[in-house]
Amino acid sequence: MKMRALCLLAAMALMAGQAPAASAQESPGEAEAAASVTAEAAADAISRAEAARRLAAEHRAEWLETAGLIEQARESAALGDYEKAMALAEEARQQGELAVAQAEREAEAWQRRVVR
Amino acid sequence: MSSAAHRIAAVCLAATLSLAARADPEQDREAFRAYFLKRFPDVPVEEYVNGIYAIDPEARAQWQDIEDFPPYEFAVEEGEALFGQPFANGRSYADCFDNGGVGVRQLYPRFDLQRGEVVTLELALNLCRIGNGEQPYPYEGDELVALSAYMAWTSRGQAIAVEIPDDPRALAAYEDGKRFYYSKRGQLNFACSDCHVTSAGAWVRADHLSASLGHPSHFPVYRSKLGKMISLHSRFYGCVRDVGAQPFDEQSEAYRNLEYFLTYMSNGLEVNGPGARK
Amino acid sequence: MHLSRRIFLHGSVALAALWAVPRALLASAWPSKAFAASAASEAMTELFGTDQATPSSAISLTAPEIAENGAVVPVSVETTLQNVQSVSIVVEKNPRPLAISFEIPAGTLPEMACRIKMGETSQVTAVVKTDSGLFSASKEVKVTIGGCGG
Amino acid sequence: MASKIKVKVKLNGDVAEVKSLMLHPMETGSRKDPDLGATIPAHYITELTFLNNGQNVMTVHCSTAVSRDPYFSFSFSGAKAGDTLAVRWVDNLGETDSVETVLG
Repeated sequence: MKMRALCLLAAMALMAGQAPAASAQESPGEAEAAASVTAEAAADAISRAEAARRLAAEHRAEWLETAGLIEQARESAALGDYEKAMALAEEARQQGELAVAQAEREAEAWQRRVVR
Repeated sequence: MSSAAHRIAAVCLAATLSLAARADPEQDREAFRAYFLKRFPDVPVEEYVNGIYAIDPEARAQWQDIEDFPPYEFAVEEGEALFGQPFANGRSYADCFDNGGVGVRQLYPRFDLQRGEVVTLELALNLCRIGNGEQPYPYEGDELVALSAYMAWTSRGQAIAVEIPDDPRALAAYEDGKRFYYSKRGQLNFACSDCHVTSAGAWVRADHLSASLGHPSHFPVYRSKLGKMISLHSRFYGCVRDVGAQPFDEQSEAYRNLEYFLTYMSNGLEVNGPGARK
Repeated sequence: MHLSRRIFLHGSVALAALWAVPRALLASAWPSKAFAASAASEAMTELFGTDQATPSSAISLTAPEIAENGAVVPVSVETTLQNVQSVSIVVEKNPRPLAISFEIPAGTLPEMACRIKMGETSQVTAVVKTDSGLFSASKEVKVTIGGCGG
Repeated sequence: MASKIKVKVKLNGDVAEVKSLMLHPMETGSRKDPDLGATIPAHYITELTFLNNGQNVMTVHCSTAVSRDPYFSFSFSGAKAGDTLAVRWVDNLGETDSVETVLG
């Protein structure tokens, strides 16, 4: 909360001119996600999100909120709100994928920052 | 070439290679130190063990006021009592450490050739317990942090002397910590170095970012914000969380290797733990 | 190795008798109404019967310009005023402005220090009560929102 | 249980400079438990007393605005080596802690 706001500010201040990690705001498909999201579709989205999260964790790159989003998605699904579950799972999946992409970038990029 | 010459050449080559590999962390350390000395020309090198208070005079006065009678004195006392308590088998922590565990903080973390991994002071304490038939302490608990506060206290003034033995596994652990330190992570896409090298001294809201040189010298610290002592790994946990990444557990391999690298960077500076921080 | 001088701690059994000294001989009771007051003037009135204190250059109030940490703000007060009976610290913008009150018996010097909490930037006032009235010194202490800390 | 009050005294002639630090949460009563979300009840030292050889040398009245693990310092005259300085606090829940220190 306070810390997130702080760190976002810090991110803007420090990283001016650099591309920040892509935000997970826009999830394609969310807009047109019809009211008719099925339980199966939601469950499928959740398992894809979980797979993406696990891959990120294997890269030691998992983001802070991903597991929480998946948890919320599960809760929504359990309450029958598949639309919400789908949206949350999609966001989590994107976070997982972005984290993996970040780790792959960093596999080489970190060396540029070493103090020499 | 004669076979003797071959032999000599081979020995020289091997020596050079081994030197090159071993000189690497040392070159890193020199460059790391030189970076901060150039960045903050008015700050004497021995001041870096004071963290942010080395470079923020306004905060420093208030910190000195607290250091005048610091809350960590209770933890040192508690740690001393725990340290002196024998195990059920009659042995004690003193039997597990060089010099009876007094004045040895500066040697940690060390690379344990038998275990093939970095052993931090906290891990060494728990290994000592396990080796003597006791349950290990939880890393988030108060006991290890009190023990480490006491051991740091008895080591105040000793120069940090982390060694990287001539073993590829040790160098790999160092390299892993170094990579962790310089890699961006989390939703905010920050590396440790983004804040504590590139932006050291810059503002984060109303705080200044501390320099990494000297970072591990003063742990564990009493954080007045939390009203308790925390370990270096708990601080790592907080930093990783703050950049929006899923933190690792205290004493995970990732953090032990990070501590190995980070402490090596501060070799030569004095141990001044435990410390007081906001 | 430099271990601190250890203060030898005696058991507190023998102390019980000491604490039995009638309270009236010690100091006034804890001023609950003054501490509960939500405005500085109200706290003053509860504590002293008036919210008027004369600003005095004989009081030296030391507090940081910018608090490094609002949870731990070092404050110290010293005065050359004579016959001081109490020194109180009032933080105007705190939800309950009266922070602390030192009751000073004869023989105790009017110089003290403590660490207090401040919720936001505020005027901090030391109120010194002597046998000839109420005197004060104030200073603004800025409280900012911390970063990652530590 | 050992006392959670620490006292350091420096004698300058007959003036004793007293510094004391004690462990206490000093809960304001308005803070929420970060895990449970429930409000943590107020728990704070209300009164702190210093007696030198049985004679009151300082009484401090505290509110919740005194920092956690409180620190106080003050000086009094008429002290000499061998005097016994006793410190005691009582909090809003009626708990107490005390310690004695011999000046020297």
